[in-house]
Amino acid sequence: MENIFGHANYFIYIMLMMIGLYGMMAKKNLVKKLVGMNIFQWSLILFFVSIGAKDGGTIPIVEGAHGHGHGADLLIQASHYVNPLPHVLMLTAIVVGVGTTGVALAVLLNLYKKYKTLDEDEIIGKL
Amino acid sequence: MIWQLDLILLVFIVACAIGALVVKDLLGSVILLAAFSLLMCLLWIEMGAVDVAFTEASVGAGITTVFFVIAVFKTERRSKD
Amino acid sequence: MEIIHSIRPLLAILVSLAAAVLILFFGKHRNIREFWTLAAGVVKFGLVLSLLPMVLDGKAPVTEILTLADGVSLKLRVDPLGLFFALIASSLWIITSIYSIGYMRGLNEHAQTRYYFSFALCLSATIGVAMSANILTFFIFYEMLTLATYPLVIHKETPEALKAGRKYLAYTLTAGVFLLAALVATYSFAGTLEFTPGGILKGTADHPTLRLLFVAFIIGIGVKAGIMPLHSWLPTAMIAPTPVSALLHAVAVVKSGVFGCLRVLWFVFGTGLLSDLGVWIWLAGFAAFTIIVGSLVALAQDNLKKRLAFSTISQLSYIVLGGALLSESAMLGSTMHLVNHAFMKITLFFCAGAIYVNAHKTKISELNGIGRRMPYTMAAFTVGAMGMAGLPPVAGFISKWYLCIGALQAEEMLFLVVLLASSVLNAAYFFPIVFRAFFRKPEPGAGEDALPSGEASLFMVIPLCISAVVSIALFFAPNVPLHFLELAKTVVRQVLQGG
Amino acid sequence: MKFLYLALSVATGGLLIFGALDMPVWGDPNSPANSHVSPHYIEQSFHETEVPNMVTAVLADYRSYDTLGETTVVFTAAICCLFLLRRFRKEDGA
Amino acid sequence: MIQEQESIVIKTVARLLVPFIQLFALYVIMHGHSSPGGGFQGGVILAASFILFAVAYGLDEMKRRFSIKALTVLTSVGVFLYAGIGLLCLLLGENFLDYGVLPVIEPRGMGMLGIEIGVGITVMAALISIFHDLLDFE
Amino acid sequence: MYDSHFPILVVVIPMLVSFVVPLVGMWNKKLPFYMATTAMIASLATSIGILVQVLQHGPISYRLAGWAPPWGIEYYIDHLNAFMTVLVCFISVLITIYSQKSITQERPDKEVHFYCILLLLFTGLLGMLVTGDMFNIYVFLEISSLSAYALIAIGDEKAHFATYKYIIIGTIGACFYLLGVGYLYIATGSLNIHDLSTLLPPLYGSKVIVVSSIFFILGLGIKMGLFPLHTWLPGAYTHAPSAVSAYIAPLMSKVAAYVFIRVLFTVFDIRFSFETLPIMEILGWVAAVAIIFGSIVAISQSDIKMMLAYSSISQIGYIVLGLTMGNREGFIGSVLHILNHAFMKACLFAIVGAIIYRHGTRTIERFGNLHRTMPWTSAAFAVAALSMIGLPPTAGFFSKWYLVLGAISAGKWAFVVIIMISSLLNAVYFFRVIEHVFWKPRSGGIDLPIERNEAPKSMLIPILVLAIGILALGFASHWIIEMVIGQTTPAGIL
Repeated sequence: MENIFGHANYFIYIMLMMIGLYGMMAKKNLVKKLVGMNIFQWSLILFFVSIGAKDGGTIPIVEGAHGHGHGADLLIQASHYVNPLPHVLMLTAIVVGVGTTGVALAVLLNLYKKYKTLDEDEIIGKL
Repeated sequence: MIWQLDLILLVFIVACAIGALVVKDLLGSVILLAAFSLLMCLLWIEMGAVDVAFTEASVGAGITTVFFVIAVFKTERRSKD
Repeated sequence: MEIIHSIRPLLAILVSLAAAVLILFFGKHRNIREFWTLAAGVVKFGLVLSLLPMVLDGKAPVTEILTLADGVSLKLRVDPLGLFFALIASSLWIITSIYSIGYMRGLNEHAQTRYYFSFALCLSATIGVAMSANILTFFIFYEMLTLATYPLVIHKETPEALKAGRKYLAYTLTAGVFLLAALVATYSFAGTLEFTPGGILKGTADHPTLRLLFVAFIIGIGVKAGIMPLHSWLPTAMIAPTPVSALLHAVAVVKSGVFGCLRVLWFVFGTGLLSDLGVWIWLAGFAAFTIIVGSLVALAQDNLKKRLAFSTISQLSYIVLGGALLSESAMLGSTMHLVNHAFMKITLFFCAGAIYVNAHKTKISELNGIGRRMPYTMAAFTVGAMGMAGLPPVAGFISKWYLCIGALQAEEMLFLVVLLASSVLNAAYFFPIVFRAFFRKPEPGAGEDALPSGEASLFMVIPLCISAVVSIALFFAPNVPLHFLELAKTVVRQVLQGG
Repeated sequence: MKFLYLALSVATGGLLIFGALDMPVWGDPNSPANSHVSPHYIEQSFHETEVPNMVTAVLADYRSYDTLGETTVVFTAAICCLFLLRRFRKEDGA
Repeated sequence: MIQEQESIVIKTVARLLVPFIQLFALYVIMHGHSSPGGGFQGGVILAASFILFAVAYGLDEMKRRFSIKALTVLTSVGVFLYAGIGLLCLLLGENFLDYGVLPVIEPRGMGMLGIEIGVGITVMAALISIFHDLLDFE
Repeated sequence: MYDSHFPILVVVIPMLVSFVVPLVGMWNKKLPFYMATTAMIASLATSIGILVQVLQHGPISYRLAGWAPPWGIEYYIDHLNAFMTVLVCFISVLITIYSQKSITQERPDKEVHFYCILLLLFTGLLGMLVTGDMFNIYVFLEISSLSAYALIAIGDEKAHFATYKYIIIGTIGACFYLLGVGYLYIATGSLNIHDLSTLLPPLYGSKVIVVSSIFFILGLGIKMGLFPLHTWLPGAYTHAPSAVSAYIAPLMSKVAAYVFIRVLFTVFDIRFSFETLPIMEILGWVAAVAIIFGSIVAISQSDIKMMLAYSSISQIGYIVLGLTMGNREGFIGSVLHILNHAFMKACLFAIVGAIIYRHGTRTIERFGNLHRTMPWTSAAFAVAALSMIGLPPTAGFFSKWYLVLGAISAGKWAFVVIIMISSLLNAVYFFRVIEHVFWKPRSGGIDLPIERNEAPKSMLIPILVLAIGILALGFASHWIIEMVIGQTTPAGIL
């Protein structure tokens, strides 16, 4: 049981990913597909960020840095701060996500201009 | 971390995700997506990931939504599924 | 064998490649184009001939070009068997080239440049096949030969020709794939691919695997050699122009198949391993079956070229049979039949071509009385037919004699009976043609125009007379023209010593 | 067809959950992810780069090359949208 | 597609808000070192301010103030600035993007600030450009 | 002087040039082509420099921003990436030169940004090749994917829908890759490839690692176009502009295959890939099905680009099949096939582009008499097709040789049979095209006068270089294997 509770968060993130993935594959509307894609990517990001979470950790900005000038004497303990690395990675992933969404929307507008519909099946019918 | 808050946020997030996919009105779907993203920001702030939350708030709830809304306005609002 | 490094084997291959390029380049001027064909033929023959003294001295000229895989290189080596085949191919190329000029001009064929180009490539590949030192090199030239022959088969570009080409490719490429698998397996087992008298495979794998490997090899090579269930591309490919058929059946493709068969039997497996495995009897059985059935089918053909094709199928199996019997005389007979059959069959095809060009006849039933108008052609045809039936004084007798002795040595009476029966059958399908040509009156309704007024052009008559004369000469003095008998004996001695 | 997609996404999720069973407990400060590379960032980044915000320090210094890639992605997206959507007249840029 | 709004309230609020949003965006870019934020977030906010302007005053008005060519140039310039700083480090004899070698005080901090500005410029210009392209597509 | 910086220069040069291209394009439309070509040639020179360094001194490690790995990002170049880098640069240069005429004809309005995006795609591919960091691969994967989406979308009338499909499936692939990275990160806390390879062995029993490896395979399988994850590939290759097909088909899937090799053999080692899980056994059969499936579907196509696309699916099967054999011969066969297939596919798609340029058709039935109008192109097609079939002495034969050798050494006779069947199927569909090109008259206009209408020189020369390359690679294959590919064999493979 302890195993399940300790991982409950992970399971919910994975469920979100499944929702997104399902939307991406099964929805026939092209915008819905993109909505699913964003849900998938953001839950992936959520999952990643949660890797860095730490019980008893605080935001990864050095406390009291301003008073110390160069701060060479400042003692920083790893257990005080959450892990910054996943945050960095996920900043990149968010940007990639918005880039992909932009390009996909550009293609989508082109598609709509040509076929006057957003439904995948109808477009296949008109190909 | 406060697990009660966590739980409520997660429930809302899941609800938003399912809602965004189920709603037949594309604009509603997009707005639900923005809400999904915003709730996620709260979760991140709670985890201490302020930078990510900041970015997600400006990108996920902001720019991406703007793009989506433009796309929906330029195409059509109704969806069959 | 003493190895000497020499560039001549490579040159012999490159000559016709260079000629191919030149032919393409001078495609617009037919005289220059055909000059290059002939010149390359002569130079190539000269090069091959210049290797003869070395080989007779027991030396082996070797050219190593580059490494293809660990321990396997693109390597040419002239051993007696290879030289034997190279001599046949290069000498017949000259004759066929002359004949082609007459044939192609006589019919005003299209795409003659492509024809000569492919022809040169074919010869290049054939010499490569003959001189390969290992199976990989052999395979490379073998596939090159397949491809170079394809444009020749579909020369007419009619739907039937394309269909024949497709069939040809389907058979030969499938065979190529089997051969590739077999040779990779050989490499994997033996670690080398070098042709060695006595074989390289002995003791490298268990017997069932080796038997499987043998089957793969025989399928791979048997297609080109026309062994019976695998033969059916050959009659279809008769749609090609006659010089091509002559080349395909007498020299290049099928002979390469048979040659490869001998290579595999004697130089990859080795006589000792073959008798251990007990597979030779199966191969010999298939060959015997092919000999008889091929002859019987030939009897039923009315198309002259088709009849010749089935005759080829049957005759090639003599060579395979001799190779598989593993007795000294059978091997000698089989080697000698390579050259004898080449000269006799090319004569017959040349005659068929001459008749087609001159009289536009392809069916045997239309040939009544043609011998009076085309006496030289039909005389040459008679020589070829006698050779096929194994009658003296034509070379066919010699090889058949050795084969029969070989069958006796191997104590396989059945095969002796097969050989003799086949001679009778050969006579039965060739002599009616001769009889019709000389002793039947032309069909009454056919009118005077039905028959040609005289012989075909000299370009065609001279080659076919030469080959007929050589066929006879090979009977009286099998050793004189190019030391064929001596070479054949060396081959057999090597193989038996090695095995 | 929808059932197939549902099955596919459930299978993916099941696989992920199966993997997640062996993960360190959520928020564990001693998990490998929190104890292998990241302590160096937390403890040394301020001394090495003099930037208090560790995320910025890692983003713009330790892994600055990733950030260059990220910026290039934004650039690529902009150029791609321009490429796909903008109509260029003949006289443009001629 | 986006026309100038009729409502005076929206126009006035937008006019009032835009400078403050932009100021905040610059703050976010500059203070990425010590507080949450950085080039990317600042760039997005800057872009948002222009988008707000476009919503209130119409796309044509925005284009009049901020030409499309300038957007393209800025998109390139920002990311070029980033890569250029990296290349400068390389030319000065250190590895790519190794700011330690830059000839300024506090080279690491300054190097980071430089690239943050580059990121900000690119992100702003790129997002406005995408916004404009999506909106202007016929 | 800067030779120690070659690893980064090879990526940064095209990147920087691509940033400048849109600016230059504003006042001169012709210059971007020359800039792109120059940048790619510079990259090619640099990559050759890297290869020489690697051959002389062994693997190179380059610390970006000066931080030591695993804290900073590391570029790690061994024989395999150095070789792949040279390959990608070489083909890129040729296809860029080739693309000039083709793109001017097909989409004259988009020329400037075409070269910008092409450079970005090139940058993305190179970035994936040289890096030694798992997350960095993802970033550059996305750069290359985004640019590929845009390039494909400007193709024919069906291109947009194919692109949309590609975007959706490609994003799933990239996200799966990222999930794999995330699971690895959870288990180890590192992102550096070589750090991971030392951290992972004690953890092989963990479910996290197993799942991460599965997601790597799925994600990269999607990006490679491995059956049954290939569904985006035929549409994308077919409907893209011809220059883009000629660029993407040989390179994108090959680079993904490289990452696949990197993950399976460097990050995870042989022991994991072959013993802990039966992944390789399953992958081998998947690849075998891919080979047969791709070939059979290719036979039924009448659109030559569609046919080549399905043939690509089958060839990807070859590459994966070689990897799953678990011996040196199979591995060499795979890497050699990456090289050979890149050349062959580039050549074939370039030829198809040239045919479209001159005759405006890609239906095989309408290729009659092509050998009269475009003799050189037809000859090049014959060479490339023979190589695809695997006939000696072309390059394709030698990769098949090593693959069969690997299968026999591994005792997997079924795979030998599958390779044999597949090369026959290849022969069926390629000879069908050859028949039309060389022997059939053009359907429709029988009386049309036939005159030479060869592709323009800037298209023809790359095609001929590729065709000659195919022949040369055949003869040089052993040399290449001895010099380079033989050194790439991962530790543990005999």
